[in-house]
Amino acid sequence: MLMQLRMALYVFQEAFRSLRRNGWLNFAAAGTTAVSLFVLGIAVLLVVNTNYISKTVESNVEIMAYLDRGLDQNDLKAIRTQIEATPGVKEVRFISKEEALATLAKRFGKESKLKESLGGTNPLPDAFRIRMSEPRQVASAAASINRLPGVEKVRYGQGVVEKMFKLTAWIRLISMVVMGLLGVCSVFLIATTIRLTMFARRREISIMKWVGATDWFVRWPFLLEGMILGAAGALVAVAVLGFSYSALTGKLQEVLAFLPVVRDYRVLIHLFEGLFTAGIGLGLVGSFISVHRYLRV
Amino acid sequence: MLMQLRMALYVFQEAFRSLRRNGWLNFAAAGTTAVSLFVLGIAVLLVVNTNYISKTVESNVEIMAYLDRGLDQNDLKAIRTQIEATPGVKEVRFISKEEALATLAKRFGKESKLKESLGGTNPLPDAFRIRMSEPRQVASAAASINRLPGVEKVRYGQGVVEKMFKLTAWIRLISMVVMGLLGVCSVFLIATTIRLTMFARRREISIMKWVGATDWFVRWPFLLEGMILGAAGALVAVAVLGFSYSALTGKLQEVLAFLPVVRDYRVLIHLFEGLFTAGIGLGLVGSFISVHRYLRV
Amino acid sequence: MIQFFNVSKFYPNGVKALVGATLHIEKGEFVFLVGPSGAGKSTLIKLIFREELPTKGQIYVGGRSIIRMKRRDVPHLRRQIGMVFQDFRLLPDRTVFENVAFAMQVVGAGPQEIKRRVPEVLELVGLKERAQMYPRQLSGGEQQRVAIARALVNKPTLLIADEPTGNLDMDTSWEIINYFQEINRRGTTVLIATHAREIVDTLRQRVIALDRGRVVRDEHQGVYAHAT
Amino acid sequence: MIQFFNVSKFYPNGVKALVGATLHIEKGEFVFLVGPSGAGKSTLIKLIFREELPTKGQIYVGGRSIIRMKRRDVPHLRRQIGMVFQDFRLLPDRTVFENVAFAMQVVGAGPQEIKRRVPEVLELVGLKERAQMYPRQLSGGEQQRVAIARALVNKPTLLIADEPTGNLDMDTSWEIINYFQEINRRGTTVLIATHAREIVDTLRQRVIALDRGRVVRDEHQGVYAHAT
Ligand SMILES: Nc1ncnc2c1ncn2[C@@H]1O[C@H](COP(=O)(O)OP(=O)(O)OP(=O)(O)O)[C@@H](O)[C@H]1O
Ligand SMILES: Nc1ncnc2c1ncn2[C@@H]1O[C@H](COP(=O)(O)OP(=O)(O)OP(=O)(O)O)[C@@H](O)[C@H]1O
Ligand SMILES: [Mg+2]
Ligand SMILES: [Mg+2]
Repeated sequence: MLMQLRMALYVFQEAFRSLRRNGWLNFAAAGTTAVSLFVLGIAVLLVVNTNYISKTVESNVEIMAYLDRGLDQNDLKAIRTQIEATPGVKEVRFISKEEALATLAKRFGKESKLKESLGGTNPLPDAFRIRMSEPRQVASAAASINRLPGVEKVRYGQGVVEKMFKLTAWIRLISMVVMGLLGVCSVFLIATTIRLTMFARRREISIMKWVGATDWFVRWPFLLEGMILGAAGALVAVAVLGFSYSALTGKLQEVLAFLPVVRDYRVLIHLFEGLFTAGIGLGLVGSFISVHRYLRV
Repeated sequence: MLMQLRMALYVFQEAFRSLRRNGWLNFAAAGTTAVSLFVLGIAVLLVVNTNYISKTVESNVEIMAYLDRGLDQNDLKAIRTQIEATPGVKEVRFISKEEALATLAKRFGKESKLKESLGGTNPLPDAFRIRMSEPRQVASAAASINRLPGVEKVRYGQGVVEKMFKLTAWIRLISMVVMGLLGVCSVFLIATTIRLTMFARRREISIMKWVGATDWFVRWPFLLEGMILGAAGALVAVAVLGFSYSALTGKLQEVLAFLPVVRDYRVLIHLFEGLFTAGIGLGLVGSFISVHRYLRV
Repeated sequence: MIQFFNVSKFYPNGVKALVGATLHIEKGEFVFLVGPSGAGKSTLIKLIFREELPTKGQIYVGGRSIIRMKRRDVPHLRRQIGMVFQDFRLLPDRTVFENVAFAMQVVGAGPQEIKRRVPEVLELVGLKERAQMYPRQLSGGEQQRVAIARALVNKPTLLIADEPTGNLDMDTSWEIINYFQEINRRGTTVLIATHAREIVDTLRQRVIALDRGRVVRDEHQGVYAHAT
Repeated sequence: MIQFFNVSKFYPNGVKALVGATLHIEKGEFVFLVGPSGAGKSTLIKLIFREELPTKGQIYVGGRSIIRMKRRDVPHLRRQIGMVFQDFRLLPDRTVFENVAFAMQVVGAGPQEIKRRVPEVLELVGLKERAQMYPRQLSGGEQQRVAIARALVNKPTLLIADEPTGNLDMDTSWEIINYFQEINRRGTTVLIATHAREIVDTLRQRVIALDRGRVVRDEHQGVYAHAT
């Protein structure tokens, strides 16, 4: 018990002593960790946001179901119920032919006198406008709605929607790949730097072994040191990232209110937690592996 | 002359000797350079492409100029000439009211019998569709076209176009900022790694000075070594980047033919040249500065 | 305490540093290891210390085989041995005090014990006022004495010193050697590799002489060299 | 050759390594520098070599002031001096041959010259067969002899050796010292800091004794120490 306590005390003392005395090495390690995690954080934020934007864009896809003429209220109600029962449908809105004509007339401008020239007749059909909760099911939903009695025709921007899905899928893929690459790069950089700092201290490590220290006795302070440096780097990265992201998106939403950006603090805190953990973990694993190479004497 | 030659020979021998013998240090330095330039390259490619896409999207903006009724061919010609003379206009196309009606009818579907219900009258006006070579001038061009005699009304998606310009401006800004940050990070990482490798060899450097070597005698081989490592790292980065980018965009254009991506090889070669030069330069400057610190004995 | 049975050490580059060495050192002995530069003295010491493994032969230290020893038992072996390295091997980023204290921390000594014992040994080697300096700030002889202090601090059962007086003046050398003799009288086995002829010839202890990797002489009450 | 006028060296941590030293060493002299460990011998040598700058006083080497010397002239000073460092200072990633050759490359010697001269000096210190080994593969004495070979290779006008025989046996030490005497006879000024009483007492050359930073004795045909 006393031994354990003494050991813990020793480990902490040693780690902090070393942090104090190896200023420049520590700066390099913590700096690299900060920079790497910062880059990784940018990548993750890009992914999260492109994902979010893609999703928002996708969920704006709508299906127009044009109806046969001469349906009564009961028919409409029946059709509506059936549409609402279709999987993936979120919201159904009825658009009467009058509403449609008014919208059309507005598009031509007041001067075009569309209504007068039509002479009281309205060539447009009634319709339902359908929003999807699951945009990917738009094609199948449209097909099954089209088969309903009373539905004359269904439109959902065929072609364009498919293209859009492909595009968003690719954007997701590319941003994921970039994120993955940057992740690998971060790990490489941090591992390399820690190995270099250990390399600079390799003689120190072997002297400890020569004086009779066990592997763990040598290792523990280095591990703690690695963790602290990783944490420090991660903290800097998270702080800079958090600050600049909230400033940027704040400004962005002011100027471009329509653009969807992730401002959900739970998501961000999650991300920052992840980065922080990654920093500590990398510091720990990095020093473990690096110190290991120089313990074999 | 003999001395110079001898010196050059010495520098090359030393640099290659050191490259051979300091395997692990060299790998770290070249690896970091490769990773950093790779990340930077990704960032530059993202910027180049978002720029290119923004530009393509912007240049699709068009102005519809709706005309007064009852203009004859001469009037039309005069208006067209004036429109074409407006600064920033690239292309002008005449859209007759018949064409407009046909398009409209097609949108309602064959069954809607729009033309019949209109009873031969056509409420739509003639129009010019105008493409801009300089999309940013769309607002001013629209205003001056609107003032032309015979033009009833001008539409160009007011509001949406402004929003879009804002959006693309922001995307550009953000991607530039990200690129700038990654650039700074790359420089930091490469500089740190070179400093660490020099740190590991600091005793060697001072011993050389103690034996009577001049600063330049010590420095030259290190500089050459730094350049070679920088070049090696850059080469790896450029190769990986070039290969994966062309594979990716090739695939992308197959699947999403409508998406504009930069495939202009002159642009890419330019970028790769830049990265390569940056690698060599960073290696050179990095070793110059780092070796300098340990020369003062 | 130490047994070598027909031990050879060939380095990977072909140098035969030790060839068929057989020797026994009993507990409580005081032994000088002599021989010209490159004879294999440090190699022999490195083998005892398990810094190198022999190419051939068997080595026992304190009754345990060095060759069959598991990696995790090596620290325990080393803690029994107080070792003065020829190249000192001080920790560069620790003060004199911390360097000596480290050897105590390694065996699990408590802070009180360390605070008491370290100044004691530093006093002994005459470095009490240098306690807060770093190795690079010390003279060659001072560094050597720190290495000696570190070897003594845990009161080892076996003390090995590789050229412990190479950077010391005669007076200081004698002080150190006298102290080695004293701890030897208290039961510690002492093995000293040295070129200090005057000391070896005066003390007349057991002398093992190496030459080109071979044990060429092993005599009690020996001298540095026979007249040739 | 070397003039010290009232030179003092206080290290930043307050240690007074050298106090008011005044001494003159003429061209062609052979001088021993003696004194107990920590007396200031290495400090004095470091000042000549401009590894350290004095706190007070004036130093001339070869007629030029060390203090007023520009940074870019320091290499030229050092090239005139063949220096054997107490801690050897060999380049760890170069072989014995390359370490010695480096000192020649520094002064701009050609490859032919190097190929001829380096084996010559390695022969002299008895390390010809060790030419392709790295410092970490050498025994303590062998490393010291590489340092000596490097100091000799350029036939310097001033040879300074800091404890050059600390890791050498008597026979090898004498060989080295004899060679130092020989090059001294050919005109090279020699300054040796040493604890090797036997050698100093036998040669009876000029002896400068330091104690706690002060020059306490400076006599021609001196000995290591007077009976106290
Ligand atoms: N790691 C190594 N690799 C190759 N050869 C080595 C190695 N270590 C020592 N040697 C060689 O083994 C021989 C014996 O070396 P050792 O260090 O045992 O000599 P020593 O008796 O201690 O000499 P000294 O008195 O000079 O210290 C030397 O010739 C040396 O060159
Ligand atoms: N860089 C330094 N910083 C502080 N003090 C130092 C430094 N170098 C040497 N000293 C101190 O100066 C004093 C003289 O040191 P110096 O190396 O000149 O002694 P020396 O005569 O060469 O001794 P030795 O025979 O043991 O090598 C010593 O007490 C030492 O602790
Ligand atoms: Mg030895
Ligand atoms: Mg000294």
